[in-house]
Formats: sequence, structure tokens, C-alpha cells
Amino acid sequence: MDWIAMATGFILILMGLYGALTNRNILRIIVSFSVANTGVNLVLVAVGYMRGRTAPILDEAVPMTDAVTRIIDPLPQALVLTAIVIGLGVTALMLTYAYKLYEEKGTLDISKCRDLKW
Amino acid sequence: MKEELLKRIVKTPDGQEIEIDPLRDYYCEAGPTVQPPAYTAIIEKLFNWARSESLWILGFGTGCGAIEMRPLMTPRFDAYRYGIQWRPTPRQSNLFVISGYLSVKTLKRVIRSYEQMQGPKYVVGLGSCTINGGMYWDSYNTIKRLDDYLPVDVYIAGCMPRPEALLAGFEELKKIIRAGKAEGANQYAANFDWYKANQKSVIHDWDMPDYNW
Amino acid sequence: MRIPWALLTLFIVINYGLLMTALVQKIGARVGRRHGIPIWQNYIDMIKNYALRTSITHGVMFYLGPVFRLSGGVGLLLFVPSIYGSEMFANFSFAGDLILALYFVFFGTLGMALGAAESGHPYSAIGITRGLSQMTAAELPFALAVFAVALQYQTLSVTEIVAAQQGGVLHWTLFTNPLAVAAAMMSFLGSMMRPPFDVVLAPQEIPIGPPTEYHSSFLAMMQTNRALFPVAKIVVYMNLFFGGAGSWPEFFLKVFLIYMVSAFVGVVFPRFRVEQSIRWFLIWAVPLGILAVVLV
Amino acid sequence: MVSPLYIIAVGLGAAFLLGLLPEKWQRAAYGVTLLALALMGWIAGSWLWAFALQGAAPVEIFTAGTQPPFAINFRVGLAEASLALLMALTGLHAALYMRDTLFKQGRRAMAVLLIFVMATCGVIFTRDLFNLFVFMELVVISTGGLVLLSADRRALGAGLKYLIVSQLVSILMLVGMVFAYHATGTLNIDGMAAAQADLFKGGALAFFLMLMAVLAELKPFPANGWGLDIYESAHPAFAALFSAATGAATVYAADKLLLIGGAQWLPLASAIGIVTFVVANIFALVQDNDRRLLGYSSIAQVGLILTVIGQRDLLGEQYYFVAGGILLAHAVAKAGLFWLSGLVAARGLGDWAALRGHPVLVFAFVTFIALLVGLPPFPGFYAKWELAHALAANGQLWLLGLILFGALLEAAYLFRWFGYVLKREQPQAGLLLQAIKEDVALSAVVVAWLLAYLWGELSGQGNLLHAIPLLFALLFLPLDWLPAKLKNGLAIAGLVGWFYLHYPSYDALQLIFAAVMLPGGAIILLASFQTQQRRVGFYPAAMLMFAGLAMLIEAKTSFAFFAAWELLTVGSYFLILRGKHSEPHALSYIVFSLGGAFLMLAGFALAAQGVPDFKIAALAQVAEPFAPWVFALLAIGFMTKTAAVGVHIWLPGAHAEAETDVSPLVSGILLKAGLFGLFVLLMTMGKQQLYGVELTHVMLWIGAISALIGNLLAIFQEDAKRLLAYSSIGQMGYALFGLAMMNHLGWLMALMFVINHYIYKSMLFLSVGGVAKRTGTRDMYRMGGLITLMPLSFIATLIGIIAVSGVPPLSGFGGRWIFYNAIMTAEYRLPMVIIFLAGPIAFLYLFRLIHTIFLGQLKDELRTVKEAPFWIVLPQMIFVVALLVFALIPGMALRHVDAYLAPFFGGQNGLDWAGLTITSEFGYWSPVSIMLIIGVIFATLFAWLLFVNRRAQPVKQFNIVFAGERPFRPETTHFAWNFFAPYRKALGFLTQPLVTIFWETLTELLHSAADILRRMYTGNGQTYAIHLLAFVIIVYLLWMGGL
Amino acid sequence: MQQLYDTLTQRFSLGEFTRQRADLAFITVEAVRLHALLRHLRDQEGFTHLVLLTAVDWLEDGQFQLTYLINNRAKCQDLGLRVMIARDNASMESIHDLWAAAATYQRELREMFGIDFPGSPRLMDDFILEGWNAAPPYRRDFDTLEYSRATYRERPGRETRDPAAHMKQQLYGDKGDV
Repeated sequence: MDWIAMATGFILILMGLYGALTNRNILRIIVSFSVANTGVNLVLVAVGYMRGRTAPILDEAVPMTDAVTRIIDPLPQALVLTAIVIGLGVTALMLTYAYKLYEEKGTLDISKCRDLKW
Repeated sequence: MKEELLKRIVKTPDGQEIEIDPLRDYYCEAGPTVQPPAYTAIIEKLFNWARSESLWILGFGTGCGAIEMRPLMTPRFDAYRYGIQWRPTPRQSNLFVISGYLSVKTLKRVIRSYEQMQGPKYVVGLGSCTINGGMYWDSYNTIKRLDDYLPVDVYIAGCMPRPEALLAGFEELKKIIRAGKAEGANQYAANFDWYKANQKSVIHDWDMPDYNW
Repeated sequence: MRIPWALLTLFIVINYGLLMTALVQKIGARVGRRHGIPIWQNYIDMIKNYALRTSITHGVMFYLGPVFRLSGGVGLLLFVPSIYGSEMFANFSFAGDLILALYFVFFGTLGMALGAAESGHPYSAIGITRGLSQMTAAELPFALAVFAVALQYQTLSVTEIVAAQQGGVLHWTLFTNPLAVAAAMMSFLGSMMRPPFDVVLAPQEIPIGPPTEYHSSFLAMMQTNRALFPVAKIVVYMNLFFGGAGSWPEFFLKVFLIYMVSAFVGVVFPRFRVEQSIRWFLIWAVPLGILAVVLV
Repeated sequence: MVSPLYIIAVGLGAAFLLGLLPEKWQRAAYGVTLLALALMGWIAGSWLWAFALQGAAPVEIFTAGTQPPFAINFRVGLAEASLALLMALTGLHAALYMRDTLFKQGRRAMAVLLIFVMATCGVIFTRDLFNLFVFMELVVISTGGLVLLSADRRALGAGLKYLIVSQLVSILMLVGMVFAYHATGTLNIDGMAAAQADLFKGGALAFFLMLMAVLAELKPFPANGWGLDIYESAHPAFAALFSAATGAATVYAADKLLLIGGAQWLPLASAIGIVTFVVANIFALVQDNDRRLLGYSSIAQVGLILTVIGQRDLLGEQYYFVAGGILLAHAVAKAGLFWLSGLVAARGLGDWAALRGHPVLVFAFVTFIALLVGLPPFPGFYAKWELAHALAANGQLWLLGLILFGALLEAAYLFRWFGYVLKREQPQAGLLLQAIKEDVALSAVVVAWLLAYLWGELSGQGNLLHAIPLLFALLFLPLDWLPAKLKNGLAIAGLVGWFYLHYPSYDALQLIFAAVMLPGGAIILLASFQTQQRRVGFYPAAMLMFAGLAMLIEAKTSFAFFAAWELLTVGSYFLILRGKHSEPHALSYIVFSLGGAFLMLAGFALAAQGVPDFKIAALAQVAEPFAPWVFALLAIGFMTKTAAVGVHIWLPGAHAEAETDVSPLVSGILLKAGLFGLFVLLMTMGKQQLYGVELTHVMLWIGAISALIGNLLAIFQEDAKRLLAYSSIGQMGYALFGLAMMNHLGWLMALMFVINHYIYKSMLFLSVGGVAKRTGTRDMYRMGGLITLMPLSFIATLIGIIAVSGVPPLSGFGGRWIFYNAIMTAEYRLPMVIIFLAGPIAFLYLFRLIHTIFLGQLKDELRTVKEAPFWIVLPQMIFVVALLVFALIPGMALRHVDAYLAPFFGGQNGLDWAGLTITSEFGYWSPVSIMLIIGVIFATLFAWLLFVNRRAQPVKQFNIVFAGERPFRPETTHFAWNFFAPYRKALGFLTQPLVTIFWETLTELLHSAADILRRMYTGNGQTYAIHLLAFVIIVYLLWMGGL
Repeated sequence: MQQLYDTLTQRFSLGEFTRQRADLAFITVEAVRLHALLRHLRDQEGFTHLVLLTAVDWLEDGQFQLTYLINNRAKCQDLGLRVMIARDNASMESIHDLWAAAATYQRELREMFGIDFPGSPRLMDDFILEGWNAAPPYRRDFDTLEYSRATYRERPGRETRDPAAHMKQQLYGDKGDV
């Protein structure tokens, strides 16, 4: 189960990277990065997963006392939550840039915005 | 007057404009003066003897007669044994051999060279051209009487005179010098205006100072 | 007390120089089957030049040029002992050693060059460039030879070098260090202003180079030097390489013979251009000098 | 004391508060921003105070009430506090600088700025990996926001590229982090470091990915194209932030991360760092856009710091001193330069010439460049010194070499730029002056000098800013508004006074050099009374050089020696740069000089082998196998200064193009510094063999060839000052030759050259300079016949050339005499051949000098030229007298030195100075007698000539025999141009400019390599992403493959 | 040479042709055609060398004859081009653009004959005579004896004899008729 998630995560990362590097369209690049981010998150969760344990939610089902043995590692999950938020922020910023670039140049082709080089 | 001798205005490095008068600025303006002999006669005699035994000829061949001077240096005539030798610069020579006809153009150079020699200095006219124009008597461009333009000490007649004649002429000159009569330089200085007028009457483009030091 | 003796040396050498140069000229003339000048001709020429009535000067340095020139000659003569073993004719050699003599040669050269240059005559300047250019190469083998000789005798004092050569002809440097002498004699040819190294004066081409404008008493002073200077220079060579001179007759003979070397070469060879003579020195003389220095 | 946590809190809180403020309250919002930044700065500053001066222990701050790993913790120590202060201050300055922009963009922009500063502080404080990731992402996002502030529309593209790359970085970071966590069970940095063993059992790759992520933020080569774009296009204030703050914070993050990795990962950091440093500096060579150039420089500097981080084990307790020094110097200088760039209207490097009208801004620019290059007394200098010593002591010689090479490149392009500022045409665009921006930039200058003082205090080598000569030189900066004559008087008084106070403590050698350099300099400075205006910038530069010289002579330790060396180098560079056309020559001077100085640094470092406070005298104890290398490095360093052949090409231009009174300073005096160094070197280290080659023999050859080539080139110059400059090469060759002979008289001769060369070269340069001033040209063939118009200059030149040529009776002969005596005992004779050849060649150029200027035909336009100004003639006349006196009694100066040198050679081969005659083992020489005899002969003959020739008619220069013709014009009659044409035919082949071709080809190669390689930065964001991936993969293959 | 003349006549209108030797011939040309003809000869026919340019004064005809002698080095041929120009205000097209050396010849002709060559370099500079202020001396209407008498002072007593008769007299005395 966990290795499937892990493998899926890595495949998504690679797909995302491939997409980001091969597509010229900025929007597609952004989407590709989102895919890759999802993959990363999946990997994060997969790493934290421990076979046969439950979600790290301390309620009646999992009392405080035996939490250490019954829940999976909560930290990666916390990481994922934060990472998603940050990823959202970055994606939003990139979209803003895409918008402004389109306003400026009338194109979304990344190879067209090369005024700065060398 | 040649363009390079005309007055002109030039700009100095600090921006002033100054007038250049080449004849005044480039050349010494003084004229020749009559030079007295040494204080005592005996020394003057000694000097005259030395002058006569050390004739340094200016190597300036003005006309075809120059060809007759070359043999003098050869073993056959060997003028060196009489204290005669050729110098390449007028400064160091005291004998000017006008070797043959003188065109007006050459005359200008001859006058300049003569004036650049240091006195006492002697002139030998070689060949009939220097005496009366010789075969160039009707030429539009050749002077006929050398002594109108320069004080001549000795004429050697002939067309051309042989080297032997030259040697005889030089011996004659030596006698004149030893006798203290070869005062051509002083004569030139004393009658400078007359000589200059004669020279300028044939040289129409006088493009040099009146006296060339 | 040295001064009268020094003046005597000077007097002897000037007269000897005047006569010897005339004699050499006569010998040169005989090679050309001429009689040549009378033996006293140099005196006459000198008197005549001192006796000229007019002269011109182009400026202070022009005026001083011949003074420098003759001072150089006189100084060179007087800084080197003329007669070995004679206190009277040791001149002013107490003032300095060989190096002084070597460098004092340039005193006259430099002053003369400056004087000639002030005349403003381009031929003077051209002559000087030629002279200086040729000198750089001609001096090199001589410097090497002197170095070799100084190393050989472990001294820079002329007197000591002569002393070391006493005791027979075979003790001369000529035989103890032939390479150095060969190099030095080649350099000697270059410094004597005779063919094939007389492109400096080059009569006919650049009238006579540096002294083109010199005349009358200026020229007379330079003529005096012309009689004096070669002798003074040969004295150095004689002392360094040929055992010096113990008496005036020996002095006269040796100086004459050494002088004749350049006269011999001079009557045989035509003139080198500057770069040719530089090449000649570098190719033929310098290797000998280097060998001499290395092998000492 | 407020908890450092409040720095974060204030930043965040103020940012939120800004969000709540009404849109209209611009001023209030701006006030809040400034207040928040100031508060953050105050908190950081108060902690810094506590740590630095009260010795407080670092504080750990725990959040969520638990210990790590269960909660996030911050740590604040000395380093963190100072970095945080840096962040807050640059942030505050940025806010002030960007006031207009911020008002235009509104409170949101201010909030983003606050977030940015807060996030960088967070990056510095946090000890938790994930927290680090969060703060770094915050930095990314706020950067993305702040880039948009730029007026340059191209910034859009740059920001997008940045975001793309940071997406990749964050992927790397997250993946690496989670696996590292998996391996160690903790995200706390210290915890992970403790569990290093666990981490590397299976998680080496994880750590590698994290490390790469952080390093990628440092813009390593080649994954750094995006960074350059941001530097180039962002608002300069933000570029300053991005360079100073982001750079510093990320470097610190990398430092923390490497703590986890431990010692085995350090070489990787060093390798990446040094490659980045060198390559970025090479690329910077061909930049012509100022901000992009600064970008490359930033990248290079960060690379250097990364290199240093990689060497933290070697540096030990010096680590923070070194890394901090470089980092702070970089941050302040780069911030300052970016701020200055906001004042300059156009973007070309040459457009910075607009600064020229504002001395204060020029001073700021110089300060920043000196700070960046690491010149004394700035922190980078101390840091570089320690770094070099640590590297050399631990055998990291390749690294040291690369660092010095990169630093030299950096100095080259920075000083080239400085040359543009002072020398290029002032552009149309000019400056966009704004008081606040100016103040911000100038505040960086203040900080720079404060840092200089601070690092001096911390260095343990003695604070350079306590050195009185240096302070005296710096005193002229505030006094620069005074008239030049007043300053000149003060300068002369300073030089003489210093010498007067100190000469009793000098030994004979020091005394000779000090006398030449200080009172000698004062005499030359007399010529400076000539100038009329204020002469802004001359006196600080000149006195800086003199300060260096004064300190050099007294230096006891290698550090003091080296610091003095750099000071005099920089001072003389500024002096040389003042010449009208000296820009390229000054550049080549400074590059060669710094190159030489870096070799010296390497040499000293190698010699010290980690010993602190290395005494110069201890060079004698340096053991094999280092000794010959130390010798070689130091010798080349010194020979660069004396312009030995091979490294001589800077000299002719530099000396010739300098001002009239500067040429004698740099030629007559400055060259002696190199000789002094060589003296010290040979006295302490003596003979050394490298691979069986006697190094002093090599020096003999170099000296001989220098003498030959210098003289030979001199004779073909048309430019009088160039001729003299080449002659200096030859003369220094002689001196070098004398030194390398390693015998008593050889050294004495070298000392004689020190005195002689000072006198006659100064005299000649002044004389020629005076003539050039009057005639308006330095081409000799345009002059001629000036003897009657400028008689005093002529006399000076005449005496000078007689002295140079070594003709008796003047003092040059003494030098030749000692030389001949010296070679008698030389053990190696072959190079003499060349020296003998070189000697007479001197006559050629000397004659040419005096002939073509003073003799021959007078030109029309020079007919009314006057004698050189009084103040230029006066020192010449002093020199004439000095030369005559020295010629008469050379023993006055030399006998003491002779006695001083004797012990080095077992008291052998000395001279006997008894009476009037000087006697050696081989010969003798009596200057007074010679002078007397020659004088009498000369006077007698002169009197005789006057008698027989009393009636001479003075004539003019056209009264010459000219084959019956008359001369045409003076300029066609004056034989001067191409004077030694026959010599060129004979030996001209020796003057092939092989050395120039070599160095030109080298620079050309570097430039074209840079020009070709930089095209890899295509400007396409995707390419940059590929660069990053490639970087990661290649490093992985190289590093992990090898691990 | 005849062949050359034939080919030339096809292109230029030429005047009289005189064959002097196998390798020397003269052609009379009109002044206006000269320049083009010379250019053709130089560039096409290989007459690359201007041997001389001289003039003859046909006083009676009121004409100057200019002779341009050019040489074909490859074929060892000389060709002279004769041009007749009016003597009054004599003027001719300059050929210094074809042969730079022609400028010197033209200076000489200007000085000695007073023929003008507009555009020729340094045409008015003195060539042989310096400061000459009389009529051009090579014109046949210039009386050199007259000029000499007027200008240069004679030494009295000069005699002139017929050289042949005088030598006969000197050598053989009265027995000259033997």
C-alpha cells in the first residue's frame, strides 16, 4: 500500500518535471508544477505511513495514552498541510506573473520572454 | 621668394599666435667683416706658410672641369704630397675650385658654399669658362666672368686644363698666399655690396639671406 | 710633482701621435702607390686650423664639444700609467683603475655627440646614431675581454695587470689568454674609425658625420685629439694584452704596431653598414669573448 | 532585553497591521513599516551588543512549550544577531530608498517587504529543517512580490524564472527532508547532526537533495542564470536586499545544513563554491551592464563564502572572523553599489562617469570597491589573510591559488569599472540625485569604515586604522577642499616630520630606503606647488602611497609588510590613474600589482605555516620543501613591482601617462619598494634551489634580460616619458642583477642604484615633464633646439644623462665601478654578456633624449617657449646639487651600508673607505681626484679654446652647410624621428613584443571564453531549470559516485 | 608595327604612319584623340613605359610638335605619337594620370617652351631654371646670344675662331694645304 503511494508520488513528480521542462506554455508549466507538488505531497505522506496504524487524530478512538503505538507519524502530515499551503501561495504568485506577462507581451510562450540573458 | 621663407603666423602650445620671419629667425643676419691679420708679422708669415702648405679643397664639382681634378688624387699626380686634400664640407675647406662653367643655378650654390667657408679662403677658377664664358659664351644661362661674383685668386686657363696645369696653378696660389696677397675673403667683405649686387643681377630668385654663415 | 711629468707625457704623446698618424697615412698611401702626405703635414694642418681668422658657433654645447672631446683624450691618457715601473710616467693613475679608463672613453664621445648635435645638422645626428649604434656591439667583446683579463689576474689595477705580464714575451696576455686578446682586437678595429667600420664618418655620404659643422680651432682641437686619443686607447690595450711598455722606445714600437693592425685591415676592406658591423661583432667577436670569460 | 522572537513577531505583526490600515493612510503605513524595521534592528542590535560586549550566552527559544524535536526552536547567538541586524538594516535602508516606489505601490508592498525581512531573519534563527523550508519559501514568495516593484518591465520575466527554479528547489528540499526525517526521526538540525550516523546509513541521498536545494538558492554555477536576471532587472534597492540579505541568510542556512552533514560534506561545498567564484568572475569580465556585473560579482562572492564554509574545519576559531569578514564586506559593498546604481541614470558601466562630478560619491564607490576586493584596511583584507594562511598551512594550495585567481579577476573588472568612472566621457544621462538615496548609499560607506575598524580590532594583527601614516593619509580626505598649495605644505611637513622622528630607529638599509622614499618624496612634492587648483583626490592618493612606503620600511611582521604593500599599491594606482590618458595603463598596473601581491600573500602564507604573527626575520627559518617556493613566490611578487621582464608591460604606460609630478614619484620612489622587498627577501632567505636550479641564478638572468630589453625598447620610443619609463625597466634590471649576484658588492651596487636611480630618474622625469608641459607634447621629434629657451631643464637633463650613463666624474660611474668589482667574485658569469651589451645601449636612448629635445632645430611654434615653471625646476636643481655631492663623496651614504652588509657575507669583500680613495679587493677609485683632474683639464682646454676662438660669430641653427642648398624647414631638418633606424635593422628583432602578446592573448582568451560560455544563460526559464537539474545530477555523479 | 597600326585604325582615326625601323614607328594623331589612344596603348597593347615626351618648335608653321615616345617591353617596340598643337597660347591635355612621370616632362616643356598642361602637378614650379623671367628659352624666337650679352658681363679681348680652320692652323701652320 505504502510503496504504491510512494511510487505514484515519484511518478507524479517526474511527470510534473517532464511537463514543466517540455511545455512552452507558462500555464502548462504551472500546472505541471502543481502535479509535481502533488507528487511530493504524496511521497511525504507515504513516508510517514506505518502499516496497520491509524490516523494521528487523538480522539476517543485513539486515547492519548497509547497514541505512540497506534497512530502513524503525524509530522509528515503536518508538513504536507503546510507544503500545500505554501504551494498554493507559490502557484498563485506564478499565475499572477503569467497574467502580467501576458498583459505585457501578449503571449504565454516562455521562450518568448528572454529579454534578460547572458 | 620661396613659400617656406615667407613670414607666417603659427600657434604656440599655449595658444598664442606668433609671427615667424624665417629669414630673421632661422638665419644669422650679421654680414661679413674684414679680418685683420695676426698681431705680428712673423706670426702672420708662419700662418701664411701653414695656410699655403695646407690647402683643403671643397669637394664641389661645378662643371665638366671637375673631371680633371680626380686624377690629382691618383698615384700619377698625388696632390697630397703638396699638402692638398679634399674635404667634404665647406666649413673645413679653404680652397674653392670652380671647376668649369657656372650656370646661374649652380652659382647660387657656389656663393652659398663660398660664404660658408671660413676665412682666409681662396678661389681658383678652372678653365676658360670661368674666365670669359668659354664655349658657353652665348648661353642664356651661364655666367662669363667669375670674378664679378667671387674674388678669384688664380685662374687656370684651358678647356680643360690638364692636371699638371692644375698643380702649377696651385703652386702659384701657394706663392700668392705666402706673399700675403691672397686676401680674397677680406676683399669680398670689403666690397660686399658690389659683389652682392652682381650676384643678384643674375640670380633673380634670391631665396637666402644676404650672407650665408 | 706629478703635474709636470704628466705634461711631459702629454707633450711626448701628442707629438708622437701626430707623427705616427702621418706615418701610418703615408704607409696607406704607399699601398696605393702614392707618396702620401709629408710627415709633418699634421702639424701644418693643425697650425692652419688654429690660425683661421673666422669661425662660427652654434651654441654653448657646440662650443664645448671639442673641449669635451679633447678632455676625454687627455684624461684617458693621464688616468693610465704610460711606462711600467716608472714613477714619473705613472701619470694620474692613482685616481682610478681600469674601470675609470674604460668609462672615461665615453666622456669625450658624449660631449662630442652633444656638441655636434647642437649644430642642428642632420648629418651630425645621423653620424652619431651610427656611431653609438656601432659602439654598442663593438664594446661588447672588449668588455668581455677586459672581464676575462681582470678575472685572470684577479685585479682591476692596470699596474698590477702589467706587472703580472712581466718576465718574457710568453707571459703576455696575448699568449696566456689568446681568446680574450682576439676578441679585444676585433673590438679595437671597431673603435678606430677606420674601414671597414668607418660608416660613422662616411665622407661623401653624410659629409663626415658628427664633425660636419666643425672647423677652424674647433677642428684643430679635434685634430689634436685625433693624434692623442688613439695612442691613449692603444696604451690601454698595450697594458692589458701586450705586456705594457717599460721604456719610451718600447712604448713607441708597441703602440705603432698595434695601430698598424687597424691600418692593415683598413686598407684592405671596404666599409660595412651599421647593421652589418653589428652583426659582424656579434657573430665573430662576441663568441670569442664569451669563451674567454667562461674558460678563465 | 526583548526576546529575539519579537523580531519575527514584529515583522509579522506589522505586516498584518498594514493589511488592516485604510488604503489612504499611506504615510502611516510607511511609518509603521519603518518603525517595524527599526524595531527589528534595535532588537537585533541590542542582542548583538549583549553577545559581543557582555559575553552573553546564545539563547535558545522554544515554541509550543516543548523541547525539540517535538517543537520548533530558534537559536540566537553572535552570528545570528549580527546577521539579523544586517537584514533589518538593509531592509530599513531599502524601505527608505524605495520610498517613492512604496508610496506608489501602497501598503501591500510594504507588507511584503516586512515579510521578506522577517523571513530572512527566520531563515537565520531557525534550527528546524521544515521551518527553514517554510521561511525559505516565504523568502521566495516575498521576493516574487518585491521583484514586481521594479520599474523595469523585464523584471516580470526574471521573477517568473525565479519562481520556476524555486519550484524545483522546493521539490528537492521536501523530498530530501522527508527521507532525512525518516532516517533520523527528527527535523531538528542539531538533532539530525547528532544522528548523523543514522542519516548516512540510508539517507545520504536525502541529505544530498536537501543540501542541493539550499545551495541552489546560493546560485551556484551553472544553475544561476535566474539570479542574474533578477539582479539586472529588479529595483536597485531590492537587488541590494537580494544580494546582501538573501545571500547572507542563505549562506547561513547552508552553514547550518552542513552542520548536519559533518566534515565529509565540506569539500563539496568548497568545490561548488570555488567553481562558482572563479567562473562567475570570468563571466563578469565581459559584462557591460552595471547591475548584471554586480550580480555576477554577488554570485562570485557568495561562492567564495561557500568555499570558506567548506574550509571551516581548517579555520577553526577563525572561521567566523573569516567568513563573517567576507560576508559582511560583500553585503555592505554590494548593497552600497546597488544603491549607487539607483543614482546613475543609464546602465552602461561607462555611464557611471556621471559620478565624477561628486567627489563624495566617487569616494563611496572607491570604498565599496576596496571593500569588495579586500584591500586594507577593510575586513576582506584581514579575512583573506587568515584564509590564505589557513589554507597554506593545511596544504590546500590549489584552492588558495584558485581563490587568488578569482579575486584577481574580480579586482580587474572592478578597477576597470573605476577607471571608467574617473576617465570616461560624462554621459548625457547623468545622475538621478535624490537626497535620501544618497544618504542611504553613504550610510553604507560609514558602515564599511566601521567594519574596517572592527575587523582591525578583532584581527589580532594590529589595527591598520591605528597606524599613524595611514591615518595621516586619510586625513587628507576631509581636507580635500583646501587649496593644493596648503595641502602640499602639509604633506611635505608630514613626510619630513615622520622621517625626522623615526630615523634614529632605522638600521642602515632602512635609512637609505627611508631617506629616498620620505624626504626624497618631499623634494619631488615641491614640484606639486606648481598646481593652482585644489587638485581633488591627489593628496589622499599620494599620501596613501607614502603611508604604505613608511609602513613598509618599518614592517616587522609579514602581515604589516603585506598590508603596507597593498596600501602603497592602491595609493600609487590612484595617482597613476590621474593622468590624462592613463586609464588602461593604470588598470594594467593595478592588475599586475595585485597579481604580484597575491603571489606574495601566498608566499607569506606558505612560509608562516599557520604560525600567527609571522616575523619577516623568520623567513630565514623556513624549511624545505617550502623554502624555495616561498622564495619564488615572494620574488615574483617583488619583481612585479620592479617590472622585471615578463611582468614589465604595465610600467611604460603607467609611468609615461602619469602627471608631471607623479611620474617621478612612481618611478623614482615606488620602484624602490620592490627593491626593498627583494633586499629583505635575499637577506633572510639567501640562496634557494628549486628542482636543482639555483633561483638566484634565474634572477640573474631575469635581471640581465630586463636590463637589455628595457634599454633596447627605450631607444625606439618617440615619447620622452615612455623612453624614461623603459629605461627604468633596464635600471631596475641592473639593480636586480646586482642583488642576485649574492655578494657584498653586488648588493652595494644595488643600493647605489637605489640612490642614483631615485635622483636621476626623478630629475629626468621632472625635466622632461616640464618640457612636455611647455611644449604641449611628449613626442620628442616635435621638440628640438630648446637648449637656449630652457637652459635649466637642459642642465638637469645633461647632468642626469651623464649620471645614468656612468661616465666619470658623476655618480653613475661609482655604480659601474662597484658593478665591475662585484662581478669579479660572481660565481655565475654567463648573464654578464647580456649586461655588457645592455650597458652601451643606454647611451643610445640617453643621447636621443637630450638631442631630440634640447639640441638640433627649434620648431616654429616653440620659438617663444619659456623655461619650465619655478617649482618644477627647483627640485631638479636640488637633484643636480645632490648628484654632484653624491658623486664627490659617495662614502657619506654608502660606507654605513657597506658596514651593515658586511656581516651577511662574513665581513668579506667589503670596500675600504679610508681617505679619499675607495679601495676594493681588486681596484681603487678616488672620486675627488677624478673630479679635480677632469675639472682642471677641462678648464684649461676651455680657456685655450676661448683664447684662440674669441671671435667666433654666433649663428643660428639654419646656418649649416647643406650641400650648397639651404634647409627647407626646421621640422624637416631636425633628425629625430625613428632616430635609431639602423639599430632597428640590426637588433630590432629583439624588441618583438612577445610578452605583451602573451598577456594580451591570455586576457583575450579569458574574455572570449567568458563571452562564449556566458551564452549558456539563454534567458529561457526552462533552460535555467535544466541547468539546475543538470547541476544536481552532475554533482551527484561526481560526488556521490566518488563517496 | 604595320599590323598594330591597322588594328588601331579600326578604333581610332589616326594620321600619317611612318615606319622608321622594324621596332620603331611614328603615328601622327590629333590632339584630342591622344589621351584615349595612349590609354588604349598602355592598357591593351602593352606599351607600359613612357620613354620621353618632347617638343619641337615649328616656328614657321606656327606649331609645336609634341612627341610621345612609348615602349612595349615585352615586344621590344617603340612607338612615337606626334601631336601638332598651335604655337600661340600652346596648351595640351596632361597625361600625368597615365604616367606619373609625365608630370616632370610637362614641367620641363612648360618651362622651356611655354606649353601649358592644365592640371599637371607642380607645373609652375621651377624645373631647371630658377627665377627665369624672360621668354621660354627653347622657343626659336628667343635669341640666346642677345639675352646673354644683355645679362652677363663679357670679358674684353675674347676672340672667336672657326674651330676647323684654327686647328688646322695650329697643327700644320702654313703648310695646311698639303
